[in-house]
Amino acid sequence: MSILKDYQSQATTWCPHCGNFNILQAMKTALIELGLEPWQVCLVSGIGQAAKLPHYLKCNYFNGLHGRALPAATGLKAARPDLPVIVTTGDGDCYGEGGNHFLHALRRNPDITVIVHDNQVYGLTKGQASPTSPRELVTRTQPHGPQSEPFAPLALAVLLHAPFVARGYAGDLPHLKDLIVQAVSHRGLALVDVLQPCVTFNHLNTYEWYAERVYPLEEGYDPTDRAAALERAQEWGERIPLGVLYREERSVFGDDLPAISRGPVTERPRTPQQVESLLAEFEFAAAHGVAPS
Amino acid sequence: MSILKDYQSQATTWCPHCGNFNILQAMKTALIELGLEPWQVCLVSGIGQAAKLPHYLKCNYFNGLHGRALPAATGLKAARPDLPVIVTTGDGDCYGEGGNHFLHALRRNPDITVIVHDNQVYGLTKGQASPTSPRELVTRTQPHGPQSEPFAPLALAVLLHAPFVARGYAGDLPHLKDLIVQAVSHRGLALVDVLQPCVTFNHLNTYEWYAERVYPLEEGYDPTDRAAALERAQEWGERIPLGVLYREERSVFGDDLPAISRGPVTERPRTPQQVESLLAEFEFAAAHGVAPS
Amino acid sequence: MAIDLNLRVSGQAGQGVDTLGTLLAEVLHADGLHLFTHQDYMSRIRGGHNYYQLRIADQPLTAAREKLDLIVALDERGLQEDWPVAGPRPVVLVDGEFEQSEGLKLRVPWARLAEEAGDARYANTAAAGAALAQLGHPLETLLARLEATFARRGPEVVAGNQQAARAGYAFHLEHFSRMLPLHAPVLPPHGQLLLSGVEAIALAALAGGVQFYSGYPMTPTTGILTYLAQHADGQDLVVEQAEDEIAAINMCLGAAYGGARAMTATSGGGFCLMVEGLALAGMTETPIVIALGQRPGPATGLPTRTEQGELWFALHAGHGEFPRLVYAPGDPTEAFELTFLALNQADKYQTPALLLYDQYLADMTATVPRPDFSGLTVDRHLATAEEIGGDYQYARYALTDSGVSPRALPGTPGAVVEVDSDEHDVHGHIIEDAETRKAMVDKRLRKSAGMRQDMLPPLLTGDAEPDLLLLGWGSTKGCLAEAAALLRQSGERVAQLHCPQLWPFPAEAMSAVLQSARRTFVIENNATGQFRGLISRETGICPDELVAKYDGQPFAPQEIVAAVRSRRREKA
Amino acid sequence: MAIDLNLRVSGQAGQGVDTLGTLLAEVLHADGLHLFTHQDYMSRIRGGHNYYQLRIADQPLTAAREKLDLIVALDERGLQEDWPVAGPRPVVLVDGEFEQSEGLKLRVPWARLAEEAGDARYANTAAAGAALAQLGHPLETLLARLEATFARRGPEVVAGNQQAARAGYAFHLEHFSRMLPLHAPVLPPHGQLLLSGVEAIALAALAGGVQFYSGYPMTPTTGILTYLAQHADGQDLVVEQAEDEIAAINMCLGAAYGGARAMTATSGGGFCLMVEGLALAGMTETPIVIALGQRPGPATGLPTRTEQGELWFALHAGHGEFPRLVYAPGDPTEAFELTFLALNQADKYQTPALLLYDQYLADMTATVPRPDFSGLTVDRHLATAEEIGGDYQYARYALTDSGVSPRALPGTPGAVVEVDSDEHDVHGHIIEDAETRKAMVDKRLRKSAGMRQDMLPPLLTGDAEPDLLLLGWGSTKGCLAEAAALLRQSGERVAQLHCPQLWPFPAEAMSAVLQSARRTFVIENNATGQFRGLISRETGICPDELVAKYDGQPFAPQEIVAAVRSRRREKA
Ligand SMILES: Cc1ncc(C[n+]2csc(CCOP(=O)(O)OP(=O)(O)O)c2C)c(N)n1
Ligand SMILES: Cc1ncc(C[n+]2csc(CCOP(=O)(O)OP(=O)(O)O)c2C)c(N)n1
Ligand code: SF4
Ligand code: SF4
Ligand SMILES: [Mg+2]
Ligand SMILES: [Mg+2]
Repeated sequence: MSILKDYQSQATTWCPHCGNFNILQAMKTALIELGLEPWQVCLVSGIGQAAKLPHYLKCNYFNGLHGRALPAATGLKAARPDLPVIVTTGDGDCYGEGGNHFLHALRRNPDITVIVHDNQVYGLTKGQASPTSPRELVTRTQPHGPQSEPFAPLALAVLLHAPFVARGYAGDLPHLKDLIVQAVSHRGLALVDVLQPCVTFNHLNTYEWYAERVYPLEEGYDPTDRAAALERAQEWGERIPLGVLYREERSVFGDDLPAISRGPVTERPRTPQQVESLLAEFEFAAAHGVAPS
Repeated sequence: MSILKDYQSQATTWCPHCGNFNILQAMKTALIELGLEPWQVCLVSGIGQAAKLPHYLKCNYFNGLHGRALPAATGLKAARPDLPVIVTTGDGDCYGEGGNHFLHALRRNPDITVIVHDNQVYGLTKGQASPTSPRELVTRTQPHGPQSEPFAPLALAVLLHAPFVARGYAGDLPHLKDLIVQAVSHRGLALVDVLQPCVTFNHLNTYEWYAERVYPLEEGYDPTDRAAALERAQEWGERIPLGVLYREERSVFGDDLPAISRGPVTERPRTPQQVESLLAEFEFAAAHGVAPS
Repeated sequence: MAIDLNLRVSGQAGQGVDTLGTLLAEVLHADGLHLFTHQDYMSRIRGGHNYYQLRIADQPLTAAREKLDLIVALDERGLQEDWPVAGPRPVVLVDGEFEQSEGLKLRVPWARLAEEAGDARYANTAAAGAALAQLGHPLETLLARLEATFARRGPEVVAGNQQAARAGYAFHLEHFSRMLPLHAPVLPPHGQLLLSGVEAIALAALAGGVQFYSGYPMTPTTGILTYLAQHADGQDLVVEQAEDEIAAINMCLGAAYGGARAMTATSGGGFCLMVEGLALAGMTETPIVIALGQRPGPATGLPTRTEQGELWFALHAGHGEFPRLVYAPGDPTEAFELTFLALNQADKYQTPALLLYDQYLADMTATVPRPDFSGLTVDRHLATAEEIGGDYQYARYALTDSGVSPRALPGTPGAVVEVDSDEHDVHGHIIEDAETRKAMVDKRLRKSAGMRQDMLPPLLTGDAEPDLLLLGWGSTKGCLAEAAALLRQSGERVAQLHCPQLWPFPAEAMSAVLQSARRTFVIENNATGQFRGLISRETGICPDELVAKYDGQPFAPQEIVAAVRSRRREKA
Repeated sequence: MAIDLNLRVSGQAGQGVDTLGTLLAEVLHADGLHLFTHQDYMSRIRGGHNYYQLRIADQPLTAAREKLDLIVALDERGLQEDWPVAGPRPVVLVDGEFEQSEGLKLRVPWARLAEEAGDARYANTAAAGAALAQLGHPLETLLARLEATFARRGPEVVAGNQQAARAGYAFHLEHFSRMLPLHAPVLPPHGQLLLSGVEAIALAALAGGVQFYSGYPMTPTTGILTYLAQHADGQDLVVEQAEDEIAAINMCLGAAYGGARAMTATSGGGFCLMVEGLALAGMTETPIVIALGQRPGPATGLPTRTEQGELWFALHAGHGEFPRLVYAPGDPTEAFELTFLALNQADKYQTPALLLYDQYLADMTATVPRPDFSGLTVDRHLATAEEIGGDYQYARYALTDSGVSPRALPGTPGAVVEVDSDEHDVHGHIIEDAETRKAMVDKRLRKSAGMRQDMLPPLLTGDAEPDLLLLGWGSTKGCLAEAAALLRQSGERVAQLHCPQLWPFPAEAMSAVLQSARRTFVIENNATGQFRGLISRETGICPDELVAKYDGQPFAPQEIVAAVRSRRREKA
């Protein structure tokens, strides 16, 4: 059994009171609750404040390019189905630069967990609008506010049949920890969009703002009711639901691919000689011996 | 008034019976019905069989990169709001390589028409699965069929509040022509996903297959009812609806940006001297004259 | 060579030019002849004018040649496209009734014969029979191949095709026996393979133990994706078509981080989208092999034609400075060897390796010796248990003299494998201080020393102290060899230099060779002389002449001979 | 120089180091002094150790220097980071009560003074007051700037800040008057600008008539995006943040096709994603300017530090062969001039132009002369009505001697503008034949001739026939100038060569210069000597020495002097 300090790593570089601290804490406690040792966990991230998380939590990690965490995680999981793979990414990382991978990861449905630190802003680059920024968010780069409608990642995930779709809130640590535990345990792509106040650059979506709006999904809410889930996933503004919005049993990437379903391909090294059998294909048989010529 | 032969251009290189021929024909007749001359029309395309269309229809065109028609069209329209901009693209071009731009074009909502030749396959590269390919489509590259769920572009468009969402069918030319006329006339992003049989590489979604399934939306169908539209946009399989699935009045990209709403920025060239006024900002005023030193 | 025949099958896209050409090549190869084939096709699925050209000889061939001896025209109207390269008196086979034949334009009613055999679709098979008759080649092997090819379509289809073949063969013998056939007899079996460039690369990927392949379709690389996809289950590797090239390379890097040997392939436009990932591989020290199949650019260019326009791009693609390996095979055999080598070297130096080829190499097929598997091993160069140790002491980027750090895989008890795209310390933790930065740049670049020791020397063939030195890289290899031979026949002292590895660059060896020659010619399938520029930068010696071709077509040996001769006249 | 002071404001991210440094720079600049400032900050929003350094003189400055005379430490614990570069006896200002002062570590209770002035947040303003007192500089201009800066926050805030400033100033005078102040008096107004590299680029983009700008945030280019966004309405241009860099460049190309002058900027990682679009610009002959702000790579590297690691990448990025322009400004003034030039040249040759700069240039600010607008014009080089003609005869890619075809815009009556990423004919219709292909490659590459005529020569300064020639490009310009001056002071014959245009490359001029020098040193902010390699390839002359720095930090003049001297000792 691992304990908190096993996951101790570098000092963080986040701003005091940043929502990321609770997400980090929730992640650590969730991993402990899941009974995982640091060497058993594998995080994949892109670039951004959110994507720095792996540096603050001792474990295996692949901290790649801005926007490209999902394909890296998909490839890793395909090669190593034995490892729990968790993506920590930001709203810009995952829905902006990485939007195409988000779209197709939902279709492909690899068995990974995707935790999006959704602060509705580009934090690391100092406060430009992100795909989830509200129209009202005036920034130095968006003097009229962003010129696009805010993106609805959870609704999209439900629409494309993501098997586990949830919303967490950095202001509610125990609940968030719980969601992460469920997400990691779920087979297939588990999306957790975490409302994360950015105390430095997002002055609209603050702790106060959320406090007045977030509510846990009521007892008896049925996450398998797709139509209802699609409704709830779009609820935003006055009231913002927290919890597991949608669940679906669905085939996972690799189920139909023997090289994945057989387990880690790394455990089945091949020899060059194995391909000799294929060469016949390029020989072509003659139907007679030497002709007298 | 232009007539068909005004739009005459190069000879096509498509396979006989390809659905693209009717799309081309529908496009020409629609432009004529819209009273547009070739010099007034601007097509933007990527790469693919679909994206070759601009070469077969005399007009202005920007035939760019695979997957990148939407951003090119967005930039063009921003600079030239006076020109009708029509994107002709394929399912791989628009939803695969270009998926991120599709996602964000729907959010940004530029005033362009997007016609997707959706043959559920990569035609030009000889028959690999595309994002809209059914799971059953076994190809030489997908021996087990595609390993992802088919993408639902129209449902996504409704979800993200695209102001005009329609489905056409290459097998019904008059109806398709009509849709194109409406789409081009509509202000904001108008998406027309056209079911296009690929007679060479898609042996599942054939003319026969569609003939048994497609039906026009019934009289009295209300395209402004979003929930209903979301439902219908997901209807697929036994019955496939054709027509305008969704309409919404919504602010268009540029409405809040003076440089666009003032009309073509190209008509307002600036002089270098115009920036001299900004230099004061970098001078900084001294609060006293020369000190005796 | 006693036998050296040049046959072209031409017709529209969709008429089966490729299938018929391949069928004839397979039959003749099987019957002990040596083949060199190449193709020319348009970026369309139907119509236009494509061809599949077979050079047939009794000895190994390394290149195509001009001047056709026999044309099998599936589309008579397209014939005018073939005339320019036709020889003095080429035999032409076209569909039609015997009576309409005129001179060497021989008509065989293969459409009708096919109908009679039960299905109009057997027409090309009837044409194949006629072609063999014209070549004075027996029918048996063709019949056998038809059996093998159509078995799964049922006995009827097999029988029908065989009948059509026999009919075409018989018809030709009956009506045109007075014409002396071109002489392509059955020879003693050579037991060799008929292999294309992409097939060789794909086979080497399998032999090289690739466990994860992700790609996005793009000519001329789709063949690799397809071949691997077909063998994914049997050979036990993961093959996935990605949503775009960015996803493809990042999937590969994720898989490689997990320990899978990973590879991808793309052409210039897709490579553009991969170069950020290439730099990531350099920074994270993640091994990966990228096959870059060049075609004429910029942008979409000529999607199905050939060019060598991305040498400099391959050398410097990606932001920032990191070590890389660049190999450029010249023929199917070398394609197999270098792909295999690239996979081992990428693992050895934990850095990206590029395999630079082009459309011409991709599609050319040749009769080549079976690869020798005896010595081949897949060398992963992974960390030992001792090197990894316990208590989370393992450091992915430990500083070493070689610059290569022991590589552990995630999921190792008592160790975490931390990999970072930011500048990092030995543990892979993000850093910002100047000292660590410098140490890590030095560490990464130190790998070049070892890479240089393993570097392949340029291949020099021909006369010592030559009057003429022909320098090239990639798919011009065989063509230069034949050009050199032709020049030698006319009494010149000629040598050829082919450079299979372009980075690290064998500068010393190259300088020596350059200095030994009186007159040096660089022959390249590009407009700006990229290889020539590389030689200048690395050796300080600028080769005398550049023979550049950039119209999308490959060189022919005769063309090079002519160019070399005219250059010398100019200068004389 | 009678006055040459070196001041550093240091502290944690989020403490306002930048704001305080800027405020002091503005005040001193306004009062007739000449400034050169640069920054060092970490890739984090809070904490760590950042600094803003001001060099203050009575004459124009071109570089920073080592050895601090005054440190204003907002974070006392961070001071140890500053010591290594501190001069012999630097004065240090820190927060605290007078009594705790020791030696030259002077304590001013700016936190307390701020509280007394009404708000703890005025602390930095009090520190500014104290700093001016230490510099022997009057307070008036600071008070005026505070007024200007805080006016919109209301009179209270203005008054509070001014009171804090006065208090800091008074406190310092009262307690430390016995200490002779550093001498930075008010000088006659020079009427010049205090401009940073990115500000210069952004201003030039506006002056150059950019009508469409699309970008994606990335250090060190975000400042351009932000500045243009702020002035989009006033200056009447479209500015849009794209979803990614691929969208950014393709939006620009669409807008450029429509006739808008278009520009984007990005750093290495984002540039990787733009290179396919770069090739598209080359193929479609669509003008565009891309500012490439380099930072240490590969991959994410050191996001906020500086490097010159992408010269080769910039020269060869993109697939296929096409003409391009590459400029590399060395200081804010040149940044303005070259950005403006790049915009006109891109339009003139209908091809992409790159502006290669780096983090150091982006953030440096200097007191520079006002740009002279008298001669400046925006030259679009669009087709005339005659050239376009009617009846749809217009051909976008008409073959011309210059390679440049008359450029019409879509929406012209009686003409269609057809632009294609495939190889195409004069009309922009897709083609596949070899002849047209060759003609079009030749057409595009012909532009290079004109580009070479317009090419900027390298800037040679200093002694003729020098014993020492210092060669550089980009942001090392001012630093090399000062290094040269220092070496000259010690009696050397020294010249400096700065190369503002890197492509087309001024090979002849460079060779001449290189041959005129006894010993040549290339000084570069990278590890592999990219500029040196370019010189070798293009001139056949390899400069003698490479002084490379690649730890993320810029060069200091003294450092170069030392390197040059030690190299000569080695060789002596
Ligand atoms: C290709 C590329 N483009 C841009 C950047 C610069 N960049 C780094 S992080 C970031 C945005 C981060 O926003 P988000 O993902 O929301 O993370 P946050 O900092 O808000 O947690 C950007 C634009 C980059 N590193 N790489
Ligand atoms: C960057 C890049 N990747 C890949 C390709 C190769 N390619 C050209 S068209 C195409 C797919 C076309 O599919 P789709 O958009 O559905 O058009 P269709 O041919 O089916 O009409 C691909 C993969 C390319 N041209 N550029
Ligand atoms: S900038 Fe925002 S997101 Fe980034 S660390 Fe600070 S508070 Fe958190
Ligand atoms: S391949 Fe398919 S999509 Fe392309 S032209 Fe032929 S039928 Fe049409
Ligand atoms: Mg964010
Ligand atoms: Mg398609």
